Amino acid sequence: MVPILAGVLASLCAGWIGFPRVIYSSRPQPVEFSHPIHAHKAGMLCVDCHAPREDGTYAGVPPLSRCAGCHTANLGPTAAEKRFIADYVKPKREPEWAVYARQPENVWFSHTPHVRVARLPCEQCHGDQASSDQPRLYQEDRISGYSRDIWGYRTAGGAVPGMKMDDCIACHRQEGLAHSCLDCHK
Amino acid sequence: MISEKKPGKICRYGMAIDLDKCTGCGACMIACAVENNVPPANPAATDLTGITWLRVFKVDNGEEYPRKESVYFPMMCQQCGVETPCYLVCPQQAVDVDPSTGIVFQMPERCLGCRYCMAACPYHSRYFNWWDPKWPAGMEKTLNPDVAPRMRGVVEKCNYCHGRWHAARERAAQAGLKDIIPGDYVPACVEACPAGAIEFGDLNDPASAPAQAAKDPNSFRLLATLGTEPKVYYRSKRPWAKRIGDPSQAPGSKETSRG
Amino acid sequence: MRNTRRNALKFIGGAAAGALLTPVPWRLITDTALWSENWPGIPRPARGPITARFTHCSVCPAGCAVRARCVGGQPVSLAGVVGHPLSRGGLCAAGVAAHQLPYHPARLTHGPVEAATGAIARAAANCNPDAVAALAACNPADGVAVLDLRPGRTVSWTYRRAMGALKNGLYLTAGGVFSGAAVDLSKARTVLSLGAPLLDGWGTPGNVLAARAGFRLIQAEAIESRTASLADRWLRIRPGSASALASGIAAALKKGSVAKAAAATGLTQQQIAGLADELTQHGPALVLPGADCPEAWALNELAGASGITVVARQEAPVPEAWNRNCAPVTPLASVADGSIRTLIIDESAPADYIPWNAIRPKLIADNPVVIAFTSSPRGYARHSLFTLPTAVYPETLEDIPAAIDSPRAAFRLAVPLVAAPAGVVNPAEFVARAAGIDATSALRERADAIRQAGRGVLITYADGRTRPVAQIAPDDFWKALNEGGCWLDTATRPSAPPHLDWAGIDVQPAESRRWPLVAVLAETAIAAAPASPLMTKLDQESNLRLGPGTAALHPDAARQCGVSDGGRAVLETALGTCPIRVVVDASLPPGVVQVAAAPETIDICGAGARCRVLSL
Amino acid sequence: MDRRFIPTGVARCSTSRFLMWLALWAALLAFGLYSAGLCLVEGLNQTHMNNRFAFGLWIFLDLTVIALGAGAFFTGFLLYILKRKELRGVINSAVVIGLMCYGGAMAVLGVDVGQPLRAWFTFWYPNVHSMLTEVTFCISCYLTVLLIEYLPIVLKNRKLRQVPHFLVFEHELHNLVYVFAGVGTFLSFFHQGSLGGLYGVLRGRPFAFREELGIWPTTFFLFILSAAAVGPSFILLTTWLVQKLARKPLVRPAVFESLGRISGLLLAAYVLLKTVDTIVWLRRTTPRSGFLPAQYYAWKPFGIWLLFVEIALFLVPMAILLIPKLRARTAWLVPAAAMACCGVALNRFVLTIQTLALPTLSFDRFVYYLPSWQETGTFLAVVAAGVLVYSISFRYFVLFPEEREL
Repeated sequence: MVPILAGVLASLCAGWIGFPRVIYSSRPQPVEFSHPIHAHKAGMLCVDCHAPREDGTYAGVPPLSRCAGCHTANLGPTAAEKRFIADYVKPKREPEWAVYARQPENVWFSHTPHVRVARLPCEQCHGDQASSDQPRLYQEDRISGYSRDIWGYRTAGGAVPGMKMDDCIACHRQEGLAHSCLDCHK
Repeated sequence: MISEKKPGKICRYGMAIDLDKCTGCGACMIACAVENNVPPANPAATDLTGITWLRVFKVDNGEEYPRKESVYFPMMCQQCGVETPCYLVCPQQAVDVDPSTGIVFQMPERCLGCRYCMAACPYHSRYFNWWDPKWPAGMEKTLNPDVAPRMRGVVEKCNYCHGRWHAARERAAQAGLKDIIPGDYVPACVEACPAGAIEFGDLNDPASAPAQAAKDPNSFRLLATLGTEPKVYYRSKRPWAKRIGDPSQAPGSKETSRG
Repeated sequence: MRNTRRNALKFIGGAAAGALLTPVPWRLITDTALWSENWPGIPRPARGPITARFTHCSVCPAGCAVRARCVGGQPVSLAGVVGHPLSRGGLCAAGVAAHQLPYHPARLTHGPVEAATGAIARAAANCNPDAVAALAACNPADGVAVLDLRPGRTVSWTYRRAMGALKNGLYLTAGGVFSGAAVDLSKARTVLSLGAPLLDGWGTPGNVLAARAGFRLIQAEAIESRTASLADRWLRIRPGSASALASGIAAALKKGSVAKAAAATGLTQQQIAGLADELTQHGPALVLPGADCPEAWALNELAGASGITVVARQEAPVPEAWNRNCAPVTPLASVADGSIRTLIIDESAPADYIPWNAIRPKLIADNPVVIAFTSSPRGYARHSLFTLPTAVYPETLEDIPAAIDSPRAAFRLAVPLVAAPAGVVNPAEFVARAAGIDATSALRERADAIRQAGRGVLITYADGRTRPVAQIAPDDFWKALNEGGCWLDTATRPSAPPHLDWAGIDVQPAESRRWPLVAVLAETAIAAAPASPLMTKLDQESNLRLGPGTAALHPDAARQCGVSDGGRAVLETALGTCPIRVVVDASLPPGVVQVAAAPETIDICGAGARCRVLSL
Repeated sequence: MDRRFIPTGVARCSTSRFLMWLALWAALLAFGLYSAGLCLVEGLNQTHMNNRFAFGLWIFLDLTVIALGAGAFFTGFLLYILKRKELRGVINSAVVIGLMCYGGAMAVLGVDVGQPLRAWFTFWYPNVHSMLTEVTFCISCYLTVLLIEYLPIVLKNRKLRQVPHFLVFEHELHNLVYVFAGVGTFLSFFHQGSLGGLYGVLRGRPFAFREELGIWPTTFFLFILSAAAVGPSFILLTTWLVQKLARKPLVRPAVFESLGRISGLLLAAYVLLKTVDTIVWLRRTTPRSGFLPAQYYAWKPFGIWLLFVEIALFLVPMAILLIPKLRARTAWLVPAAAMACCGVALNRFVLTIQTLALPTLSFDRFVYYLPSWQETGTFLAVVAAGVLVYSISFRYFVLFPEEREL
């Protein structure tokens, strides 16, 4: 009996503790960007950088030009900024940001109805980024290639609300907006 | 479908196709492929293994010259309204019917490629990806971001350019509206037809072209007797052409000519 | 616990059982299923701001107005401009997918420049003008000529100026009966088409369809072509007897005998006489000759259509300076044989392909220099010594003159929607520099000249407005043309086209044993340039059209030739052979082989050529 | 040298001969697996199926082998539920055959779908309207049942019996055999039916579409009946074949007799109902859908003759099997059984292939289809695997308990 129990225990540990660590590959964001500094110190708003296009669609991660607008030279003493100027601003190289919320290709998502019509605050889906002093590790499922935010277990401590299909459906159901899979799938 | 709850406007999108106007130029077929990211044919593909969500056939009255007459016949998914054959047979809900638009939709990512739906479809308007989709180098730049490319081994079909429906909904949202602005949503084939032979609209709106066509004595539907309530109406003034939709003509024993 | 085999087995068994209580197996099957959503090879469409841009399609001379849906600046789909006075919102199948042409696998991006042949080779490589100039000047006896397949463009004027500047430079066009003439379908009540593909890409498709309701169409043709099947009346004549029919009608109009024509065409004398009557009684009439009977154009004069449905082609104003010292327009046919040493063929703007056997005799016999400007290896690149790759639509900036079915002059631009690849050559620049003239701002000069003339209106697509040109500042005019606009001349009093003498018609030779079949070219509208790879939807994945390299035969004819459906065969005419794939089509008459038009096939079988099909 | 494994009291051929026999089929299996591999790696473009012939040889194979494999459940049903003791002599053999047929069918289905990695979606997101969902659930369940039924046969092996645990386990299983037989019967009835329903529900294919009894088209019940009728015939046939190959009697003649009679009786019932169904289909269902029965047989080679051949292939064996005099004579019995099997095969062929071949649109054309070598290879793999497993089972396990006494 003992060896059997030992086996069960072993795979339980491996499956519940080890596996979640193994299944994801993690990589840091290219730049040690601090939202609080920009939000509080520089007193900027989300839309100052994450401005939607005039048609309300999301314009994507702000391009280097947006940063270079202020960061022509070091604004602060931090080493992170020195590196940012040296590695990206000077050589005019776009930082290869990893997008936590990038949805699968077959999902049709537009910010317009969510922001313009439903008037959802950014935090509701993206979480309170303004307080994250250090960008989270970007975690990607090794097999399916999807970001952990949109596919997989809740991220550490559930600080970030999930962006999985279930989360979308839950809200759409609540709002009585759900017709069929075709609402969001393309 | 996720819920029976149907907020907002309920539409039943349909088409009215005037066979007397169609010149068989094929612009609709190309526009369809461009819009929906359908790849060019694999070198080994034939008209039986290719992917043409919309296909134009040449149909004649079986007579000899000088009595011979022909029409060009655009065929796409007929968007069956009730007893939708493909929807009923799909084992894992890869086919969905949107109750708010009546559009029958294939979800490639859910499809396991059993092709039961193809066996069920009386119109042969469902297509299987026999090969991996391939575009010539660089041509993938011209893909439409509103439509997801499919992978090998799944079924696909016309969905009234559902990407355009999404886009129209987004434009409505820009104007702060919940419902699509009428006339703002038009499939690619309708837009492309230089002869204006294909019209698109909401069958629930009596003023729309399809709704009018439904009342027109010159219009008919393909295999209407099967009782699947297809939502594509064809129209022709030629008496023989009106019988195209009648299945009892089906042996079509005449030697079919190249379109 | 002792370390025995049994214990090990127990442990493994327990582990296996325990694993089922962990997410591992379930997560793995889910992940592999998800992996199949984006396994290697599935492209990811780029995202970006969605905008609409306007241009004009330069794939054929029609120059339809185009609205391009762009994602991040890259056009992803094309559509017509609704309500456009010329193209009426229409686009043909080839035009709808033309934004994919830059990525055509067969496209030439760096020409096979022959390094051995010294000067011109370098000229090609780095576009060095002196080389060409030197080459042209080297031997005063021999000439240098430019063959312009699409005359009337600003580029054409550049060529004329360049050739005028060069010593014995020649500016050549295809010539032919249509040159200098235009038709007004809106005025026609009866249209007699002798095999012309009127409803299959002829003229400006949108315009033809818009006018279609206004006229009765009679199609005299051997096969049930697309136009024949859509015509109000289809007269099935013997293959290759269109000229005979034309002469018969001419005779009938002159109250002569039609017996000979009736015999040749297989129609009754009454039918031919009836056609003549229809032309005169249900006028205004219009006669459109097919490729195999151009002289039938003269019937229009006999039928009194001149000045009504058939008018002189109008051209947009050009700067005064250009008219001074510019080479005259010389039809290719009128050039003496063996007189051209250096021939520059501009195939960058596709138009009707002139068979090589019509060009070759004009060149000097021994090693002539032929320079082809093209993006396709299929056309003159096969015959040229040097092939210089050019930009393709929608990379080019060029103007498109009014099409044959526009009685009014027009000026519109095909503007670049995507950047041309490095290494392509601009033909106009090349020739201009060779001749030592400056044509870099020719288009702008032309636009200003039009603006100065002050005639006509400007139609802007973004706002759908129509304004008299006189009210617009030159800069705004130029800007509007570039952002999607079109200049349209005010309706001028139509003048009669150049008179065409009635040529006596030689009826096709009777059937010969050697050449049992008559070749009929199909799909001529998109023959000139390679179309988008997506055209497989029309010919390979459906049988709506005849695919490139295919030829259709009646089952009996196929049986006689010993070929079967889908089989490989060789098409042979007096001029040569080319490989074909056979399609068996019961709707064709037995005496005909319907050949997909392409440079290769046009080279060996002109219209109505006798031929045979040999199985492999 | 493998004597230790061969059951006591039975004679088997020499090891070398046995290995040669295995090698033969193993080679075929290898070729088949290669073909199947091609279809999985390169995709289904390796087959000659197309958008019109969405299904081909494989679906025909699935429907046929599953119909023939019905012998397994039905014999079990007769033996354990209806207590027909004489069938104890073939039950083991029947189980193995059933296992092969169903295993093969499942394997081929795995190759037949375009995205095998997603096959399990059917269990997770089932569409309750779909007959295919029913089929998938039932077949996979019944396959498990068959495996469990197969286990005791394996454990009875001379060598394995020496492990006490196995002996106990085998005994426990044996007590439960009635339960399994019951469950198996239920499942089998159900999926034989849903396999019939698979085509009977195709409203868009009037050639296959049938009126509904309750929520199921008539083909649902016809398939159950035909499978039950032909199953015993197939057992009979295979047993006779094995006897020929083994060159010795394996069961009492009474078993053949009884199998034949059962088959005959059920065939009679089937023919009766099939006739009624065919008439309703031609006189009512078809006209309702706007088609003319004549159209179904307007296309060569699928002429009306096919219908008559099908009828004959059921009528003739029925007659033979119902006449005791003829039934008693192997020369009549075995061919009759064979005919019945061909009959059910043809019936499945007509419903799958002819249904897809017939055009539904007036401008449609008739499409021909011949399987590619990859398809055929995969098909042969199933046969080869079946023969291999059966041969091994026959050599080392007791498939015919009465063999010793004979």
